[in-house]
Amino acid sequence: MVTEVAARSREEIAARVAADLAPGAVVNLGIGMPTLVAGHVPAGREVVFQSENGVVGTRPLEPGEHPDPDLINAGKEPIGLVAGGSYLSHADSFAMIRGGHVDVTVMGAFEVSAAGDLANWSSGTDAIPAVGGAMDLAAGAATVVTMMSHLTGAGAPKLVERCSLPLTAAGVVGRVYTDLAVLAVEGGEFVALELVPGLTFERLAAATAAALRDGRDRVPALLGERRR
Amino acid sequence: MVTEVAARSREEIAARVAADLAPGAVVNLGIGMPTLVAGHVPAGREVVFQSENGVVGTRPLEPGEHPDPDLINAGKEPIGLVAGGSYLSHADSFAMIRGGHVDVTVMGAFEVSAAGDLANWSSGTDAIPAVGGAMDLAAGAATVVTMMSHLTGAGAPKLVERCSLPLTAAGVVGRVYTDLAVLAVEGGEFVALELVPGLTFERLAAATAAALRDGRDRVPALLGERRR
Amino acid sequence: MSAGAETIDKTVAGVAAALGEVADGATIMVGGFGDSGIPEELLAELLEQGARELTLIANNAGSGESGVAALLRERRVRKIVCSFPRSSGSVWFERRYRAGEVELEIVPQGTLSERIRAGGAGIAAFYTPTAAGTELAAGKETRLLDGREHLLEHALRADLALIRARAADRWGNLVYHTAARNYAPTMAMAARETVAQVDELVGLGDLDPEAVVTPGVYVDRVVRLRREEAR
Amino acid sequence: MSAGAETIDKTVAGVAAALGEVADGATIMVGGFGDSGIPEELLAELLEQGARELTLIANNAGSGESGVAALLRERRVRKIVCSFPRSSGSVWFERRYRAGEVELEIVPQGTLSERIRAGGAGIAAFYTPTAAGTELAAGKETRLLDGREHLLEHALRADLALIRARAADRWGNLVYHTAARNYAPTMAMAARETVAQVDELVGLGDLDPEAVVTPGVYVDRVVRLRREEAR
Repeated sequence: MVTEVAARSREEIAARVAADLAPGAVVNLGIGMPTLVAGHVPAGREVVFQSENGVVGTRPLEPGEHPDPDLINAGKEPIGLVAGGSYLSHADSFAMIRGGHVDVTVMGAFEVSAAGDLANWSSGTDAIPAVGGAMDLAAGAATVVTMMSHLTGAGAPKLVERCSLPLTAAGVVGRVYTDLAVLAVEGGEFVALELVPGLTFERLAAATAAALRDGRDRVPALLGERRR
Repeated sequence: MVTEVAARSREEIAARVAADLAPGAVVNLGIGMPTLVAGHVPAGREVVFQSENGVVGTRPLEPGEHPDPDLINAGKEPIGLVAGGSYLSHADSFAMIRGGHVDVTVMGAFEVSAAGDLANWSSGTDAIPAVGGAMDLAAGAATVVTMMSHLTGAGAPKLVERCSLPLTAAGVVGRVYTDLAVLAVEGGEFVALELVPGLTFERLAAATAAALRDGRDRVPALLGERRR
Repeated sequence: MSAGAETIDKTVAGVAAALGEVADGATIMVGGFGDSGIPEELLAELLEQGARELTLIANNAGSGESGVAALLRERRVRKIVCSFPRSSGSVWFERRYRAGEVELEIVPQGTLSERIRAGGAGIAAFYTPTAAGTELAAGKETRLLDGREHLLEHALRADLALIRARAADRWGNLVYHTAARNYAPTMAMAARETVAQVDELVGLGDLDPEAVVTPGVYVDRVVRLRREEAR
Repeated sequence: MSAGAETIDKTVAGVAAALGEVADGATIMVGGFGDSGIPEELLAELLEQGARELTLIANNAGSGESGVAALLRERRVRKIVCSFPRSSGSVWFERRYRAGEVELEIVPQGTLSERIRAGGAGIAAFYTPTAAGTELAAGKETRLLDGREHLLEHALRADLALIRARAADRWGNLVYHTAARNYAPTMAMAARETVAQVDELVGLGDLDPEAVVTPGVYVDRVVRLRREEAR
């Protein structure tokens, strides 16, 4: 159904998110695809990446850089620290998150509802439960952004009227970046801000299992302009 | 009534308290007379003095030592820092106090009751209220010790059956050092552990407005042996 | 951060730019304990600017003729939330308080710092044993937890925090000097905007990342002011 | 501190003396996040000693064949309180959990670290917005505060905390290495006894008092263990 459109790759979605990060924003990147965002920040733009395990100012390792085995991100991958970065305890790190000092959290999602409900911690199967920092980030970050494929592997929409999977937090998602579009979540509906080349609004609507409004006349606001 | 006995001076009471501080004890000294205790710790004994404004390891200034105007104790007097000391925020300092990590707090008192109730923050007059850290220390420290004159300037006992002044905390005082005696507060009564030379038990009992038990056969246990 | 810039620079020139505009009725946290860690020049600028009906959250209520005392003298303060308003020099607080011109909320020092920490950490309220069974428990919800009476205490937040630190970089990372740290790191977390006056600016990366006390995340503006006293 | 000594020396020789005797049924906090900051040798000694029916409080539930995973394999663990038990190598946890041989209390990571902090700071319970309206709120008391639903969460304490740090002095003051800090400073506050394994011992006064992360007040025993990896 959406096969001939210029769907974005994972790296392209990451680059699209990165382009919208405001200079100076404090940003937490979730495990998996969101960590790719750090590698796509426009040259010269300073964005502060926070990792919930107690690092402010993470950066990807340089090619060939010797990793410090203790210096990892929340996904347990080796990282580096930028000049201006610092270390803090887990409790202090989550105080920062819960207290609303992280401007943007970028997370993967199984489902996002038109009300901004987020389901991304439990697949609802009998898998062993594991929540990590997802609920803290979803409840605490000033702006919650998800990045994900628009459809599941089985072709089912991930943007839904009501989540069927266990919630991570209710009414929190503000922006969604998928392989097909950039969407806002506002007033109980999805708003298409930008479609990938070759995709019509109607086809995006068909791939979205909830009300979809056309907002392509709007320029997506930068994420995380400091308002504290 | 107690005029010919060898009543202890303020410095002598402080020295008596200091002699009972266990090596390694973490001790907070209240404003006023208790700060004198730091100057009387037996030579070679390491006691960690904590000041609630964020200093672990305070020491009196050396004679002629140039004071750092920022480095003060809770009584706003200039102090020094011992090797092994460190600085922390007010919130972290009171986490230490409230969390029971200060082994001994030494405070002045207007009244102490036989139940261990402490009144030392409000004189009950129309003075402007000011509580400082007294309630936090009284509620949080593992052992609460008071040092004070046994009688008020007007000759009234400060050790009473029931406090008449507003409480700082209920049922917390464990040991009392006065100009006349060292007393434990146990099981709803005062226990005289040690009397100054020339004082009889009967005269101490007469200067104490609550039941007094004779415990002079006991050696006062050191204060603040680490049990955390 | 200056408009349109791609890099982060929280340093500003001059105390007026640092303070920014303070609205009447603002709630302001003021760092310091006694004379240690007081953001004196920021408070002088606040006085100069003229905002009124302020609520101040601070350990003390000022002494002498400057800082919080001057704000009280000039009748800029509607309410003070503090732990120890009384001192040998707290003349202006006492005068305004006795005349009923300033409201006082007295809070135990540890409860005050924990309420500020809660405000910064997104904890709406907490149970503490401090002050249970005392006059300061009046009107507060109590609860028996672990066999002991506790009081429910609510988070404190502010529109603005004014603090002093020893050194900063352009990201707003801060380190302090001895006991002047006191309330500053916690207040920096609990205010919508935090302004720090510092003795020294250093290059980005010059502060040891293991030793940064306040990450720049919590700081909005930094101004370097030469201090007259020797440190 | 050795008996009868007048000075403070929390350093001990050897991991067995550091761990001390651990009773069956003890509650133990274990520092670390993933492989960063794990007190591996202390955990190996705990396995060697043989204490059973343990409750562990940790971010993860172990992976591979050492540390927490080995304790699970040897059926020493009655319950784990953690945030993220699942990982590519969490084979022993999964096996014991699926067989009903270990109880799991799953806690959001920020709530876990805050509950530990509360335990250390004498806060019996607190209200957090995290997890409100989710499955993990089941059975928890809720309360509307500041117009938002919050959950009541209770403090966590332990009999013992096992942590790793970079360096210590004889008073037990600790500094950490990069992200290995994670849970250690908070767990050190929340346990009746805290034991730290460190890479380096330094002289008293050699640690910058502005940069000490864990004051020795929170530490009971320190053991230096040479680490094989280069740091």
